[in-house]
Amino acid sequence: MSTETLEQPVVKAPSESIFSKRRRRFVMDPLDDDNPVTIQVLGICSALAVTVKMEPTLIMSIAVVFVIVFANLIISLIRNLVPGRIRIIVQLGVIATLVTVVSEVLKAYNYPMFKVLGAFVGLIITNCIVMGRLEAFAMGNKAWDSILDGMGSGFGYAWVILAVAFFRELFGSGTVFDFPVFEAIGLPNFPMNGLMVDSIGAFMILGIIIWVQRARNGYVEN
Amino acid sequence: MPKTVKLRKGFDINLAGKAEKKISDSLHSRTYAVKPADFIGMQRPKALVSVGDSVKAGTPVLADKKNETVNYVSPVSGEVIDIKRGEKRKLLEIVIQADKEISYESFKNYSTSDLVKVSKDELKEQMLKAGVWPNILTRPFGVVANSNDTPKSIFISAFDSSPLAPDYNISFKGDDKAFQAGVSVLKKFTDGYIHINVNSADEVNPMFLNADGVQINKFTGKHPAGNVGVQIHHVDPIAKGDIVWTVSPFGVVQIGKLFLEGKFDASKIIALTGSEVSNPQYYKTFAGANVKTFTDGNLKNDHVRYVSGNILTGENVGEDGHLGFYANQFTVLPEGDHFQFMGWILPTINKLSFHRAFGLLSFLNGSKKEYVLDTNTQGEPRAFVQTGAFEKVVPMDILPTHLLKAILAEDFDEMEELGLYEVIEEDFALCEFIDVSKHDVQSILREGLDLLQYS
Amino acid sequence: MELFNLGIRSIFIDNMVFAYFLGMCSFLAVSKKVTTAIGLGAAVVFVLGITVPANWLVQEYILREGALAWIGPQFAEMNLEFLQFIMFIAIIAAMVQLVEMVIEKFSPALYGSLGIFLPLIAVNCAILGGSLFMVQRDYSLAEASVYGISSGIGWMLAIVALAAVREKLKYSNVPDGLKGLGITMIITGLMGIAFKSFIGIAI
Amino acid sequence: MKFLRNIVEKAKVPFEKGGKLAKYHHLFETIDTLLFVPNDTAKLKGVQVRDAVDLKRFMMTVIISLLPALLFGMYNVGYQYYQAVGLEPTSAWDLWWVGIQRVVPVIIITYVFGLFITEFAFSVIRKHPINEGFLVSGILIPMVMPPTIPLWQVACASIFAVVIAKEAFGGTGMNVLNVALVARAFLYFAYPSDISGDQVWVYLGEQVAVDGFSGATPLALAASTLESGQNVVQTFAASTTDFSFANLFYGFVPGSIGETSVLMILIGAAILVFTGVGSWKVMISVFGGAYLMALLLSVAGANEYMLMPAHYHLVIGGLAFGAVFMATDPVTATQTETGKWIYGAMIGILTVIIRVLNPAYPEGIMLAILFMNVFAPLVDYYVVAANKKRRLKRATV
Amino acid sequence: MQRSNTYVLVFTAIMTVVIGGILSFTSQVLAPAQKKSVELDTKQSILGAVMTLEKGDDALAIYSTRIKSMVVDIDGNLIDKNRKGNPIVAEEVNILKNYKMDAGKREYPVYQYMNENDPTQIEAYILPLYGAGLWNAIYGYVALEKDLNTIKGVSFGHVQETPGLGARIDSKEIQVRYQGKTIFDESGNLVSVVMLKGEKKNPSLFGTHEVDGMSGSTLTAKGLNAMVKDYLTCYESFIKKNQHQ
Repeated sequence: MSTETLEQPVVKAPSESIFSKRRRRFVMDPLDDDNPVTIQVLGICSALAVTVKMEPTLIMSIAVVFVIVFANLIISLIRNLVPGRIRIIVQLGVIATLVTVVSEVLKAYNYPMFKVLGAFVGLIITNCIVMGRLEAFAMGNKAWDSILDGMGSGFGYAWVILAVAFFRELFGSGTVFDFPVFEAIGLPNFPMNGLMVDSIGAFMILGIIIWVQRARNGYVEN
Repeated sequence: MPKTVKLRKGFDINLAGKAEKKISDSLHSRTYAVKPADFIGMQRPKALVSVGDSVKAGTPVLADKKNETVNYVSPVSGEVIDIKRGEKRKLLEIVIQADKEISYESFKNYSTSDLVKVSKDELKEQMLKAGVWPNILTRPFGVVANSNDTPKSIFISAFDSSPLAPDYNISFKGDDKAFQAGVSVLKKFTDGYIHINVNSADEVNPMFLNADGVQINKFTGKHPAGNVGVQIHHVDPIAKGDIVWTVSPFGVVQIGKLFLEGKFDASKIIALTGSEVSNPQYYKTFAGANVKTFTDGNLKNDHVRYVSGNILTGENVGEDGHLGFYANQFTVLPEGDHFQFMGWILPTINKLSFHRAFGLLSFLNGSKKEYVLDTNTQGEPRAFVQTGAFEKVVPMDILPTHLLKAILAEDFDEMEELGLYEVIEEDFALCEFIDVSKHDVQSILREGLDLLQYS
Repeated sequence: MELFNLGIRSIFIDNMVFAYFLGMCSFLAVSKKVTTAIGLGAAVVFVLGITVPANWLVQEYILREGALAWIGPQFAEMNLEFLQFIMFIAIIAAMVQLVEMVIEKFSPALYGSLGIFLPLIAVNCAILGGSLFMVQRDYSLAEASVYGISSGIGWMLAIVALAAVREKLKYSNVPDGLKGLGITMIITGLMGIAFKSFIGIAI
Repeated sequence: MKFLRNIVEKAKVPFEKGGKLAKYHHLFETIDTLLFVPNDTAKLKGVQVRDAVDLKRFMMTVIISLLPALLFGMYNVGYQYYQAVGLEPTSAWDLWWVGIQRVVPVIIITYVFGLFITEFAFSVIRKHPINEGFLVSGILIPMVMPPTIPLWQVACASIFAVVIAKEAFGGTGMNVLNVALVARAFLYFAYPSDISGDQVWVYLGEQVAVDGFSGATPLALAASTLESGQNVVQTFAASTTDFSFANLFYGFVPGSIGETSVLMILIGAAILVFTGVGSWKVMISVFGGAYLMALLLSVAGANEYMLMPAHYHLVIGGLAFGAVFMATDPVTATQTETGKWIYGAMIGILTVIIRVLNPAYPEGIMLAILFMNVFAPLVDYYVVAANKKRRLKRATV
Repeated sequence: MQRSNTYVLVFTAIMTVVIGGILSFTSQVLAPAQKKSVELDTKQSILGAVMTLEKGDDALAIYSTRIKSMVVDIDGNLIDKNRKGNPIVAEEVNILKNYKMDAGKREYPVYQYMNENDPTQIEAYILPLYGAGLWNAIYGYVALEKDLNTIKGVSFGHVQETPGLGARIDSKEIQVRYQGKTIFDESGNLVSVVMLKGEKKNPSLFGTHEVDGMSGSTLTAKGLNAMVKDYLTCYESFIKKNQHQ
């Protein structure tokens, strides 16, 4: 898998800038060539269920970015203390704690979204991207690198599900962030596509996004 | 236990140009050829002679560098006049100009009673040396047998069901004694049975029925009932690790003659068939004869295809080509390199079809009608579309489409499990004939066999 | 009858995959061969069947508001729901471990076929999802048990069917960019359409 | 013909390898091979003569078997139109004309968007020849649409079906789900109000239906008994449309364009079975499965719909059409002969179950076939596994 | 990193304490805000049945001035103690829990919407509803005018896991269709209000007990109809009692 380049322990020059080229790649690669969703096939579960509309998707993205960045940071800080035998359960513990915090905050300050996202906030725990980054990166890298890596994967995940949500909301409900687009451009009777509201639409849209993206950057799965 | 098998699946292609049941006396060809390509599984052919050498019938001219114990010998005596090579110096043909009188290499000869006592090794040595060994093919893969194997049984198909096939009553007139001798020899190579499979719906050459020490199974049905692979499948099927040998009746006779007469006798009776032949009939000649011998002044039309063998598995050898080693039939067909306006939709009763798709009315003719078919592919290659028709022409418990797909996907386990060991090209030839997508089914099958055999 | 209805619903209608997108990672990754799909599917049925009722007990007697009243009236006001996620995931991880050990001890044959899949399962969203939905829908213990097993069966059905389709696709000429994940997404979507036939069936 | 051939040969040059339009080679090839069967001859080795069948003729056979139902469908569109608006047609031709005006544009749109745009684009990009598969899909798609279907929806559905259900899988012969049914399912879930309900089955043009004309399909009526508790056959008899068993069989009832006439479909079935192009095993088992399931339900008899005589299930809705033309699609059906029995029977059974037990969908055949399309590879998998097992077992004896 | 068992145990213990601490801390800190959110949400949806809340409206304030709540039983009698004998608060009655019980044993909250100027005058009655939609539960409130026959407004919602086409029930566009419809026929029988199949768009076509349907979501409509009818039936005694006052 193409993530291997990231996984190698890198010997660093002492005075590396905090946005060195190498570090920028931590953020940039997952956005396109090494996207966690479209290339690495991770984190699909929660990616799709909440993408009927843009708003919950955005909240979900923020939640995932938050969890992944902080989980990466925490694990990276304690990586030398964690006993190897129980590292998975420690990782799960950290993730579950962060997710609980997110969920509690959401419940306190954005209750409608909390209701909309329902069980899917909790399911961030089993989002393979988070686990994957902890295991593959944070366990072997320093804090700042881990934060950047977490941001890269988080944003890589975010743009894909936001793109899915964009098409689903636009064609399924005729709106973007609840703003009635078709009405605004003078097409009040633009027919809504029921498939887009349905889970099926999410699979189709994601399939096509993957198709387009892979065709563009030439990635072929064998 | 002798078996009686009735096959329901299959299809007879009834072509015009059946050989008349008479044998013309020795038509002597000027040139003969030995072609490495006839021997499937020969990996690195090497010519043992060079241009200008003179040879006798039975002189080794060709060997496989991978397996030098088997001699491939000249069918006639004469002078090597040409060694044809193709791309990358690939050996194509060793052409021999024949003497008027054939002289033979001499080998040890035995009386019928002696044969029973001789050891297997002694027999084997002479067979390898004298050039009759390539008559023994092995399943799986249908290649020349490895002389160190012990097959679990040996199969001889006593009839040919392919289109315009020769009648074995004529092809093997008077070979009874040699046949019996051949059977006795082969008997030494297996602990199991020698199976002779006859067509119970037709008159059977007594040579087969009277053979001693064999099991006779009866088959009825359309082509490919006469294919030895189909017969093995129903009598003593092959599993992974099994080895079965198959020998054509001609091969048995040739082996018999070697031991009775002490010479490599390549003479055989060839059925000259096909709609474009003026006088389709049987001719006595030697293996590897030049096709001009038969076609000169004997064709209705000159835009034709010269097929060594039958029209399902044969090979186009061209007007100056030579018959193949195993061929006992030669077919001349009209070429089909013409465009047919709206040919894909116009109704016709003159084109044969297994199907009855729109406008294909050949079924109205009944099974007696003899067709004149040309070599046009009747359509262009298309993606594989499963129509369920393949299953109707393979009379075995094998799923042809799945097997072919497994080959295309190069899935070894799947090929093995789906029974690739049980079939060779000829068994799937009808699939190739009826395929609506016009794929080269037989070469796909051979690719699969090669994959399994060499990797 | 109610339970039977719930079972049918969970298998076909509220299918974990097609309705809720759960367990997609392993669904996509382990669906190349029918035999492995069956193994993983069976493991999921097994683990869901155990963890959903187990988590029900945890929820009912530990986490729920007032759940601790059985210890003493002074605990009646306690609400430990904030520990829900961490408890559930811990129970799941522990159960998977336990199941693995039990199977290994008593049925090496079963372990041979299921064993390799069990570690994968702790992070399968379908498992955690099963427990979270169970809470959200306020099932009884019996309902939770039926729900656990039948939603597992629904997941297994989906992955086995998908694996068979993908085995068939080996022979297809899928465009490069769609190979693997892409075409699997599209098949999943099309399968979702087919599964819609059951929406609304009431028995 | 020589003359025409020469023109084609001349036109061919730029499309040859290295020519200016080489990219569009397969487009030209499509037209060329429609005019002339090419002069390809058998290869040197192997089969020297070929069967006269090719994919074009094969697909043509399916199209011809569809024609009776299609022509009748056009007639019926007109017939229903005149019934609904209460006008008297002056001749049978009037009925036809209404139908032709409505149906032919649908067919044209399907071909233009499905074949000429989408499929040609893929053939250029992916450099594969254009298969004849869409010739059939292009007729099937209009036939499973209600006569009032908006043309833009037909276009969307055709594109969706070709891209997602077919080209994504690699083109004709590779698809997993029936292309025409995917088109229909797409519309069914994307724009349900235009393809379901009581208002879409009769084409009214600009006219308004006369009072009392309901336009409900027999399926919808049968399903309505679930609520009304009336006997189904009596409900049929009470309707303004003639829903006698005989008429349901002849097909002068509202419904999708091609699905109403069981008689015409059976003529098509006869063509398919006689030519061997369609599998009689699938047809028989679909009808058989549906009939037996209906019988079983009528024994259970929990409601009036279940009590409907089982043979009515065979003539209402799209069961016959689906059984004969959709389920038999050789690409998406099971590929083993044994599998076909299971596949067909399951379609029949599911169809009746969905009809009777699932109030969400009055018609079950579409989803039943799609569902079994999905499961066909699994059925095959087990049939093939049995074959492998047999081989192993037999050979070790 | 092979560590001693003691290390692992100590590490685990510390982890547990830290995580437990963080979580209880968060939960403690956020509890009041959460409580307020839940309360706000409930009250907003109750109010939603009678009025359209604008952004910036203080729902809690409006609620406290305009709504008087009580709980009745199936016979329409006021109850003030729950099963455990504690004082009952209408807003805290768990509708889902009650839904799972026998209709006879349920607690039925009633929210009275009082006149803006005269807080003793009842302007409308708001009744909670609960039922099964296509995928999941649907719920809502129906507000009846003083006559306890005409519908003043409704608000519906659904548990949102996978919304289908029926998800539209939470939109105003659907909910306004109920306004002005009546639930009793001339002879005073409860007939409820029925959402029809299919979407016809012309409002004049519908009877006084009928509203236009939603295309493509017959089943949700069915669930909706059943829910409205069921709960109105449960409240029928209460309604009958208060109609004649």
